[in-house]
Amino acid sequence: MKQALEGVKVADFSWVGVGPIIARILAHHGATVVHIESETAPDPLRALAPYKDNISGLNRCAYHACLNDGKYGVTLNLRHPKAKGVVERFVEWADVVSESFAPGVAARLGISYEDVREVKPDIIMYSSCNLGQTGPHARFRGFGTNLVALVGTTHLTGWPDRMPTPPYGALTDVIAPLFGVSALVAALDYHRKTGKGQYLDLSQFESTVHFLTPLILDYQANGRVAQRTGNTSPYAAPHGVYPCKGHDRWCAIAVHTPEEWKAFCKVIDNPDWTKDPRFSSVLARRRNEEELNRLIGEWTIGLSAEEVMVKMQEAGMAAGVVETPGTIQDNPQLKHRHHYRALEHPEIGLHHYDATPFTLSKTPCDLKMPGPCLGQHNEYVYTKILGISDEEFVALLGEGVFE
Amino acid sequence: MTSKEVFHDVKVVDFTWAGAGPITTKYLADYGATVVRIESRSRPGLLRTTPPYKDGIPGVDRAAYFGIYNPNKYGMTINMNHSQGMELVKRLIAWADVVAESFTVGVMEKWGLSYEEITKIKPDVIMIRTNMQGHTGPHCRLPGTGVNLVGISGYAHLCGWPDRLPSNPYGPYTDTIAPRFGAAMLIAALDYRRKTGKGQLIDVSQFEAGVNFIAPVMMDYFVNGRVANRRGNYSPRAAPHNAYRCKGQDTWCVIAVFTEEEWKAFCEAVGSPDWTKDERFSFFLGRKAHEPELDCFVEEWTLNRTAEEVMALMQAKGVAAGVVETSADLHRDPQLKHRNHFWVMDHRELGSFSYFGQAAVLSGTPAQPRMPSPCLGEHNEHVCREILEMSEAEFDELLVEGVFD
Amino acid sequence: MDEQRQGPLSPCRVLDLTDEKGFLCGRILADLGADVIKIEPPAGDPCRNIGPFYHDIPDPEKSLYWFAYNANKRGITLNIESDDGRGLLSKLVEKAHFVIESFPPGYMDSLGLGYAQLSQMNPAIILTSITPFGQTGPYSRYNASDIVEMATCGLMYLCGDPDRPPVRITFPQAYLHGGADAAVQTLVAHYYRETSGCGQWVDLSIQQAAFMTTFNASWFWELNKINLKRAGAWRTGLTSGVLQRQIWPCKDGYINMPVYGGVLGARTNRLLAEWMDREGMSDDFLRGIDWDNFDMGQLTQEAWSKIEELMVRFFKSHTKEELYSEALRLNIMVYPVSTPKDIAENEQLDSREFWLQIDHPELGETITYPGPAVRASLTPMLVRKRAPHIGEHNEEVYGELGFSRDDLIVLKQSGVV
Amino acid sequence: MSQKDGPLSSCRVLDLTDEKGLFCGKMLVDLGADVIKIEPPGGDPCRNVGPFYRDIPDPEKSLYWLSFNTGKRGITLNIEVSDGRRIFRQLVERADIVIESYEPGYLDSLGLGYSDLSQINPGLILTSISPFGETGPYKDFKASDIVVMALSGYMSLSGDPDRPPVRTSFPIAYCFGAAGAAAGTMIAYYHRELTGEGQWVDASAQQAVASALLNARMHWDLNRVELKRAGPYRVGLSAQGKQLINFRCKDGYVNFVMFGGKTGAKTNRGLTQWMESEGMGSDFMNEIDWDSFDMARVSQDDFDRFEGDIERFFLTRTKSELYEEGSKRGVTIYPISTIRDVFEDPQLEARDFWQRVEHPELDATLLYPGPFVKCSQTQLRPPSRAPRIGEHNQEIYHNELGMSPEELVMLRQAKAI
Repeated sequence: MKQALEGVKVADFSWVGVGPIIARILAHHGATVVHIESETAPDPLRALAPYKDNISGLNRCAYHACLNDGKYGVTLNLRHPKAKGVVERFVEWADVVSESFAPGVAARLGISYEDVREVKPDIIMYSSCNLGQTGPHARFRGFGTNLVALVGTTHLTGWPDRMPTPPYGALTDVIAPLFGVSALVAALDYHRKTGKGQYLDLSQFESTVHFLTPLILDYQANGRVAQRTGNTSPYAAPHGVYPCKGHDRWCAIAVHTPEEWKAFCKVIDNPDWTKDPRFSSVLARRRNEEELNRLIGEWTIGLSAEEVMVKMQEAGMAAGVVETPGTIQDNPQLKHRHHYRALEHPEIGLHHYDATPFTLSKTPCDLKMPGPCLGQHNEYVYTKILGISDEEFVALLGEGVFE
Repeated sequence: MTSKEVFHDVKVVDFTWAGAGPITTKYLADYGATVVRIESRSRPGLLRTTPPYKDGIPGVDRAAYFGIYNPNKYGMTINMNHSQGMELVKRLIAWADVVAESFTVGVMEKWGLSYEEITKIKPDVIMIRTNMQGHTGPHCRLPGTGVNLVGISGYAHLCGWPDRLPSNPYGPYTDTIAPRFGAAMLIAALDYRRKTGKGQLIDVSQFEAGVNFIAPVMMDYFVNGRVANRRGNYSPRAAPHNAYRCKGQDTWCVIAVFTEEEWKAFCEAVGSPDWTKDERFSFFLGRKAHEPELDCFVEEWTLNRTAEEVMALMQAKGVAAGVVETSADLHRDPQLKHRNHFWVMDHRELGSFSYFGQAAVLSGTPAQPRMPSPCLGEHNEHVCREILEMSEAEFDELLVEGVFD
Repeated sequence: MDEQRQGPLSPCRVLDLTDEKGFLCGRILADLGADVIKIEPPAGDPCRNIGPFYHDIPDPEKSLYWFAYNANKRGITLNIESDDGRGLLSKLVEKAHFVIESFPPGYMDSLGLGYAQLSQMNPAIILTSITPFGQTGPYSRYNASDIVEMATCGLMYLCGDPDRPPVRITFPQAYLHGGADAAVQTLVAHYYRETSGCGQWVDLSIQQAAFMTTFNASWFWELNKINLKRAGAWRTGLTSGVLQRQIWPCKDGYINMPVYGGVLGARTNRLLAEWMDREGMSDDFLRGIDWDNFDMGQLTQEAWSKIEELMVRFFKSHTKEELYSEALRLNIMVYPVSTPKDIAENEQLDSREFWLQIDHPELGETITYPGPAVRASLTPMLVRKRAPHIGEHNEEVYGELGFSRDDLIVLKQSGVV
Repeated sequence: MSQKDGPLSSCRVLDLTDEKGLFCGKMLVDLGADVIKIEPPGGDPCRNVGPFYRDIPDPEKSLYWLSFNTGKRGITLNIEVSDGRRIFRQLVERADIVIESYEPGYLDSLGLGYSDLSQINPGLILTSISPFGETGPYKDFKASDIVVMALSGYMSLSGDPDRPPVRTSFPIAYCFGAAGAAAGTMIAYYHRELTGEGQWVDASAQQAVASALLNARMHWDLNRVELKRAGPYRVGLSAQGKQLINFRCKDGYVNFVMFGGKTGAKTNRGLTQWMESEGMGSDFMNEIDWDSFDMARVSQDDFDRFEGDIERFFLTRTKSELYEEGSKRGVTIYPISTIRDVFEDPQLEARDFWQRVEHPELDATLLYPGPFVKCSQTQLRPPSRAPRIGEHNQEIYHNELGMSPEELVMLRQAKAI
């Protein structure tokens, strides 16, 4: 099967979230990616649940596996004096070098852009971290779970009468890579046409804040500091999630225009309360939203979330089951889209990986390799790809260069 | 009891002649005003001496042109050069709420009946003066008829074919524009006077009124420097858009296709022949670029059908189309019949004669035909005796004096 | 004094739902001082697509047609097809004096906004409906346009050259006749309401309004069974069958001079003949005509041709400007065929300060508009301000009804305003 | 010499998207492409999406529109009429990429689907952005932000357990889908530049948001453990209890996530010492050997107790104090920023992140987010003003496609542009 990025070679020194996800998307589209780790300082992600059968272990962590599938996994102890030679071989081989340590660490480990450019002047390198390579807070440590708060999304999630509740996990770790891939592929294209490489400084803060631009403008133009408003929307009423049959089952419904309101009333068999003047106009519905939601809940509670969704959609309304981590893999649409691909992991066994959110008609993504165990492809990569002779490989191995 | 007429309490002394003036006062007369027309027996107005005449025989009381604008009005003849004639006129002005005139500028002044003078007789009078080019300005005294004004106000230039001489739209076209503005202002002034007791002078320029109906053309010139020209039946907004010859002698039907849906409906209406599938006509700019050829195809289809059939077939599909109605057609037009557009009343000389009513039907107080148009001086006695409550002796004396000749 | 400056209708409010078929009605009421609120669909009135355009840029905020016939109006957006939209409209109707519309017959009823419903909201309301053929009758459901109105009202058959199709006036006129006539009819109903307190429904047919442009033509048929036809630059209407030229080519354009007999034309014909004589362009025949008893009705074609030939040669030796200024001096009925350029430069209009400069800040300049068609000494028609932008006065008008800015945002997003 | 306007200098994009895809066009603009935003005549409906400049719901004042259309050129075109489709095909001939977000199948119904467009321009890339993808059981589902958040499973994990799941109050699902589409488009573009072969990119917002579940899904996939929303607590780290991560502080809230083992040791120890040095030490925390601290073995009571100590300490300091001082001590405490905090963030300030954009028609200057990646060689294009409705009609239809002003007026009146 043809792949768009066939022939692109990536030396991926990055760890945790954004760096590996960017490289992973390239790998799914044909790039040859080598994920370089170190046993002495393993990827923190390898120490996060869930583990196979809840038994922790560096190679039993699905989190790491699912962000590094499609890559060859090798280990290299960058602090080892002999590591520099191996790094140079990687750079000579690679079109792209990536890292996502805290700013300054790469320089200490000898894989800064200056180091790498000396070996290959037209190399493309990207560094991704929370706050960017420069600036007063560049060295502030933190994961995606922290950045979500800094970027303003946490403040905007939850109920107005309560503390902000965080959107789940490292949301910014999933947004930033989409910016990273776009810029990186553009740089690859530019390099192919001009022969010029470059350095990409991806601040996850500066990319994900783009999603909230309208609120930034709102603050400047109208002095308004946007607040969390639960599930209400200024554009629609009724708008929210409603309790359905079964434990903690919900269905989201959004009614935007007066015509949709009429259709909505028809679906719920036009109960008397729908004629109440308190719900007779868009503005009235917005003002009496709590009562409206309660009354709607009385109808939805009698039906399964799927039934509510189907009834609404058939009448032309936006509605959808609130899927959960436990039900998402059975979602009919995601199944049809072949979004979850099962691969056999040496230690974890058969488990599922997310495909990319876009499908290319002629060069689609292809998930072939599960996440690598630590150093799983050392021999193959160092001897077959980098062309190190067997003897030298064994010697370096003995000296602990590959720990 | 007929429903109350709107202007039952409004009294008008009407000196106007030709078209624009009488059309203006017709609005008041048709809705119940008491309008007294002042004419001259020695010099009957232009419309009384213009064909068509009853049975083709000329006569001041046999002219349709005068008739159609003056139903529901009383007719008097007064010799304005006779001192007692002038006295009678002043008594009428004292009685009147409105004085209307449309002579060449200076005629009323000559008679001492300028607005300043008549306010001495009736302080709260409303005077409406309809003139060719307004009441002031260097050219206001130039005599002329509506037909002249059609040229100077741009309508001759904008009517006809680009490759031929300008051609006047029929008749004194601008005479149908000024009266609307004049009547609107007059009625508003009447309403204002009823509330405040204040009359005023209204100066209607037919030239300026006419220019208001081509305002965008003038602004196009001012803003874009473009001098718009006559372009036959061309429209930048539709194609096909023309008058198409139909079966029969000099019969035509216009068809106007604007939107894509209407084009599809038009193609169905003409039976979707091959030419409607021609790629050149498949989009609007294509239809415009090949409009002459398109018109030929359309006319090939209309030539085999009467104008009425073409209109019916098109309208059935929602496409704008209409018979180019001749005078004969107008008098048998089913829609005009339904709207009882024509008021048939018996006239002493014209016999059973069709006047035309108002263009709107008011649900509560519709315009009503009350009287046929007056013969010359027909109501001299009625006005003097009934309206001005003159004694019979006084009236006879005026008669003898020749005040009414 | 300023109360008069506001115009005789100043306290009244008009809700203007019309499209191009009725713009001029609202414009006249606005010129008379009424507070006319143009109600457009949320995305703006489709008639903003009608040219010509400012600098030929076809932008909905640059239509000169829109500028011309919606000046003096305030503008709001409202979707009357939605329940909420109708709710807002009924609030507006309660405080309004007039509602004018030009939807197909039955459309307002279908929305529950027909005269019956409106008069319940406001018994004194006057509803003016402007439609191609009126609310009822065989043609009432017909789809019409300017050319269809010009055809069915009888004018087209009388215009153009005999050897070509009937022709309409190039710049559409029918809807202007309809709108202007509707303004008068509306004022008649207004006058009645101010005494009786009762509103009513005014049902205006554009075909009937435009009928007036045929003048006495159709009576040739009624009285003499003659079907008058178009005759181009020549004059019809006379029984003698002699085709008299009305439009005369001159050096730089055309002159419009129908020759009248009798008293009306005597002085002009005489002075014109003398003027031609002074320039050596007359002949014994012309000098011999007794203009006082000159009767167009009895004229033979041969005699007319001789006169015509002389006049054609004479007019061709002068420009429009020369002919008209001399006509003014002699005070005779010789008029130019003006092009828009001539009208723009016309001395009479300039001296009466007919052209007005209306400010268009959004275009960064003022635009010249024709002034009002009527002047009045006490409560004049005034052209006060430019036509509204889309939704320009939403906040003002809906603010009066108690809607806040936030409400307006919600209403905007749900497609109500 | 570095390029100032992004790596994609000679790439032309036709942007037909609505709110589901605007962001994709914006990213391509930032990367240097010439993106032409094609709106229906009258402007894009999503110009009605708030917030608005000065809260005035005017289509030219939508801050939403201004945010996600920076740097695009704007034209109006109606692809539902034949003339519109002809012009669109002409534009496609000169384009590299077309992005759209209509209902799946809509373009095919107009004869403008991928199979049609690729005949006109084989190298063309068509990117279709939709809530659920172009195929599959949900492809015709009506969607909105909350529905995509629900059907992606992501929403189930946020909010308090005693209340319904809750989405982020500002819609981000569509930006998510559009950003994914941009990445896919770039990969397809790379392939096209190499091989000349265009293709169809089918991007799904649901899949983009679903990938944010990350390890929550894996808990079920591996061990059939279903994580639940837990308000300001965090689940999924220690299999036992819930761990507070949002704490109140003096002027709002801060985010402090405690990790076990080596990862968290430095931070946890730093905090314990900091609290102790401020006389607000926690007995419990002082005794813990942070290096071997295993979250899994901490009882919920212990968690609650020391979390109370931590919050008491945080309440004595502001967000920025905890953030700045914490960082000096290696203690990772992030402020839960409001939009104002983000706007005034010193890090963004120092990196000149906010860039001025003039808005002459609003007579305002607003600061916009700068490049989403800093590139040493091909700096991304700085933001510039979003287009007004039809602002570049002349530039493209007249100057580029050679249409005359008359044709443009005709097309406007035919509702094609």
